[in-house]
Amino acid sequence: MSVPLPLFVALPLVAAFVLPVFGKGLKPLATLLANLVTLCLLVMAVLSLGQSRIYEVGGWSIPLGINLVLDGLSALLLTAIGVVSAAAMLFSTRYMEQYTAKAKYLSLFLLMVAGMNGVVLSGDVFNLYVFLEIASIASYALVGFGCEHEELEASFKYMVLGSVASAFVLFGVALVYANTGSLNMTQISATIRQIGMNAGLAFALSLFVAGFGLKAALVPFHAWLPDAHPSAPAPISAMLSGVLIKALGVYALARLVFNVFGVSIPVGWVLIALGVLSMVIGVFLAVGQWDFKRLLAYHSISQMGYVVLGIGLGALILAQEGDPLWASLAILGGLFHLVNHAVFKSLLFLTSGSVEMATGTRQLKQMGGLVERMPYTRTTCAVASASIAGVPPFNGFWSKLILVIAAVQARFYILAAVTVLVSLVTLLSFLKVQRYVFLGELPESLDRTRENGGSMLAAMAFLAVLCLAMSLLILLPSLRETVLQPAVDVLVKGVTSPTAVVAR
Amino acid sequence: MAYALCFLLFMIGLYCAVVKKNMVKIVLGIMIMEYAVNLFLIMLGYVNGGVAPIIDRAAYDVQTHAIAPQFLKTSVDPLPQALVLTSIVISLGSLALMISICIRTYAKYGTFDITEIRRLRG
Amino acid sequence: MSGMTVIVKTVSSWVKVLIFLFGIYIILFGHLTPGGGFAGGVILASSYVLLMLAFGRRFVEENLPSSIASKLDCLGAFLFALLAILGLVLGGTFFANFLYQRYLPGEPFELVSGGTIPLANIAIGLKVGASLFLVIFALASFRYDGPTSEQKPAAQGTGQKE
Amino acid sequence: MTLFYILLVFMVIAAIIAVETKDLLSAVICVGAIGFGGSLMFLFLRAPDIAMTQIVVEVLGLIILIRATISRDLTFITGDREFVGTVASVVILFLIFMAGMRIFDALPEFGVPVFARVPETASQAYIARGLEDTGATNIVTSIYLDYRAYDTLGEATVLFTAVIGATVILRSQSRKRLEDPEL
Repeated sequence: MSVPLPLFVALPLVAAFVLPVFGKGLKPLATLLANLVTLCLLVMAVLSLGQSRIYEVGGWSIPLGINLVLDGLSALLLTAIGVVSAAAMLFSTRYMEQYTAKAKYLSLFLLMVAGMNGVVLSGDVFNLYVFLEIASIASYALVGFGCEHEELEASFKYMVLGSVASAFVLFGVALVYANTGSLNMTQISATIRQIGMNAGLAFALSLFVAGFGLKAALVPFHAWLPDAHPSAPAPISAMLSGVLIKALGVYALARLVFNVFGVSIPVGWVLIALGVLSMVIGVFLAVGQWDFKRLLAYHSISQMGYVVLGIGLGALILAQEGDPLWASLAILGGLFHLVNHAVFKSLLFLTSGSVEMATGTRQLKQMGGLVERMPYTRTTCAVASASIAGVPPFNGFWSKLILVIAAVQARFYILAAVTVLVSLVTLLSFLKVQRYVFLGELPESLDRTRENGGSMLAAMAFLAVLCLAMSLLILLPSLRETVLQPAVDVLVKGVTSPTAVVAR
Repeated sequence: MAYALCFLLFMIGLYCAVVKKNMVKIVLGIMIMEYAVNLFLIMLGYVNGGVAPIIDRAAYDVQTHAIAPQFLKTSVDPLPQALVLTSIVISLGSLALMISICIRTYAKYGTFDITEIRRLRG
Repeated sequence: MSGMTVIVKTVSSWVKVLIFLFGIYIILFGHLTPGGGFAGGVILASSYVLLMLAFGRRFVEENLPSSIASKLDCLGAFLFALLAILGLVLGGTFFANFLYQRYLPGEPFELVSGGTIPLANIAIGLKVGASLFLVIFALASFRYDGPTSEQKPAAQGTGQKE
Repeated sequence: MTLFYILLVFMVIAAIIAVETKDLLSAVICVGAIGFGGSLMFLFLRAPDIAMTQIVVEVLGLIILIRATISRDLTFITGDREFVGTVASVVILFLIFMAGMRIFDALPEFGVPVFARVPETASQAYIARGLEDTGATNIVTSIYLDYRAYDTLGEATVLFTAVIGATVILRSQSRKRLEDPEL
């Protein structure tokens, strides 16, 4: 069954346009509608896994109109967005009761989802910029949703850096247009192969790297993330760390580098450098944190480093014309870690939200002994921690293992060692979380703490089961062939990827 | 040279956004960057001695539905104009949101100075 | 904000009608002349902004309550999305210009031409006008009563952070 | 041609004043001047649609900006952030600027559009077929609302998002009281 691609964008958009009209009395209905929409998007995304097609909006053929591209990579990202947004929306049902203006929250949430889906599906650089802005602007507002001191400050910082990044991206788009006369990704890459990279295109590429690097919070550009992600309400933190930085940052960067500009050795090294820096610096900054959500945010930087490292390694091997098998293995590791991180990091943020709602604090030192009071939250948190630290048999283990194997095979022994080392430090850091939050003595003040019930638990349980089940994505060949392999192929084939050919 | 001045405008905006410590100044810097990019896009499409991409009755033959070749030759590039129309709206939207955040922050902290708005650290 | 002098009020109550009409003109003729839904919508919003500046916020609130403006905003956006979906249903693809291609080609240079383009202009004009009015209204009615009213005691926030 | 250079230089000067002036209100007005300069520039660059949009947006944008600055006890926050950081960023920006200047070698001279160099661009097709394909005589509108209407949907959504965001940020009470455990 093939879903018309614009529905991925139109469905959440229409729902978002309708939701603010719902008054106070209809709030349960609004929540139900929003949940249905995210669920529907998840089902649609899962159905489109392994498919590949082009949709010409308005019926205009390629150079005239905008086209939407569904290929392995977009389908993978769509599914990740679907999973995380369905879980976060379910979690919000109860969690967001502590805030006012819930209908607007739901609307902004769906707008953010629509923006991300639009970015992932777009086959046109300017259209990508427009949807990037939708998702970003919705996320600026959502970060500041609580309207307290910290939230506003974080939101402003995030908004300034995000707007600068958007301006970079727009300037890059303008330069690409100036040099190739086209906005369609397929046409641009064809023109670039014809005229070669000139100074203008190289500058545009560096603007894209800076702009999307800012959106992905890779290390020299990471300043906003540790403020913005913890300040948002927990389900939004889960969305931001879980999928937003990936769809807006890493996905867009990978798409442009691999499928539009084509890989080259300098770009490969830049990506590897960004990845390693993020990995190492992120994890060492995380170790010293005592704020639960802030610690998780620093780990997001570090884990995004893994993803970018895998992709960069693949780009470098491809550009050096090394063995494509190892290149695809590295990219497989990167992309698999991307989806894994989406699941376990959003789960971690949801558990932190659950703990925060129950105890009223985020400081690790003020908690303790919650294992008796919140056994379910504790279990899900333990699963996610094991996952992020790479403990077998959880999903994080497999993706890190693949990355290490790829690095060793490509003779980057130091990179492999760093990867393992960072993983160990991550493990230590999460042992600390377990020790301070759930073990130890229960402080007097938290005596009345109770488990949060209903939808919040359901959302966490869903993600926790996925943490374990996603190992099957790599272990079962049939699943691997339909889910991960098409995405890897899109990147490995680069500017000659099948969708690029189909589009002609 | 004209493009270079446009790029200079972009860099002035970037400088303002990066270096200044007044929140409103930072917003102004971002606005200047966006003006510069919009201007750059429109300048890309300019044709020396061109006409606006709007067909008037003189340039259109009602019987044959043909457009005068003169118009085809001298019309400026319409695509960047459509793009800039979109990007102007986007910058207006983000300006409105940014100013809202600024005003609300001012009400909380009583200052626009971002070196004093520092509760988040570490 | 109780408004300005009588001269300003009288003049602006006349000028506002002209501005409003001009906005409608710009919207309707967007596919033939420069302008279009967005510019026209901003002009519509600015006629209300003029009223707000001249007569004060209260007066405008009575004429066009923000709850109605918010509904208009949603309506405009919804209509535009609906046009896109109608394109999918009636024209085969998302955003197909089904009116021009199937039902109502119209003559060039006439008001009724371009198929869905004038309709899209109207939807956008409605949406933009309402939403910009809302923004300005929200900004104008945000009460700033000095930092003391909202500021928490300084010790509370700083003590918790490491 | 000289007209463009005069306007551009005017905009650059206004930008420098806006960045460096001590008074916030004058800075805002200078940015308005850049906007109006840009609007004139669009008019002379044969982009009447953009000129019109820019000018109305400029008016509303100025109202929004002045709302932010007026009736504040303007505390004349001047100066930059830390000295070392400022110097470092100026050096980096200068390097970017010098690198960026090189890209203009690759661009054609001003006045020769992209579609004059690259064969078979979409723009030529828009000019030649726009009226026939969409029935609108304003080619910009035909691109904006027909060929690339999907972008416009995105753009309307951005505005919608920003408005909801602004009303959310400016709402008077953000959290309910949570004392009641049964909430």
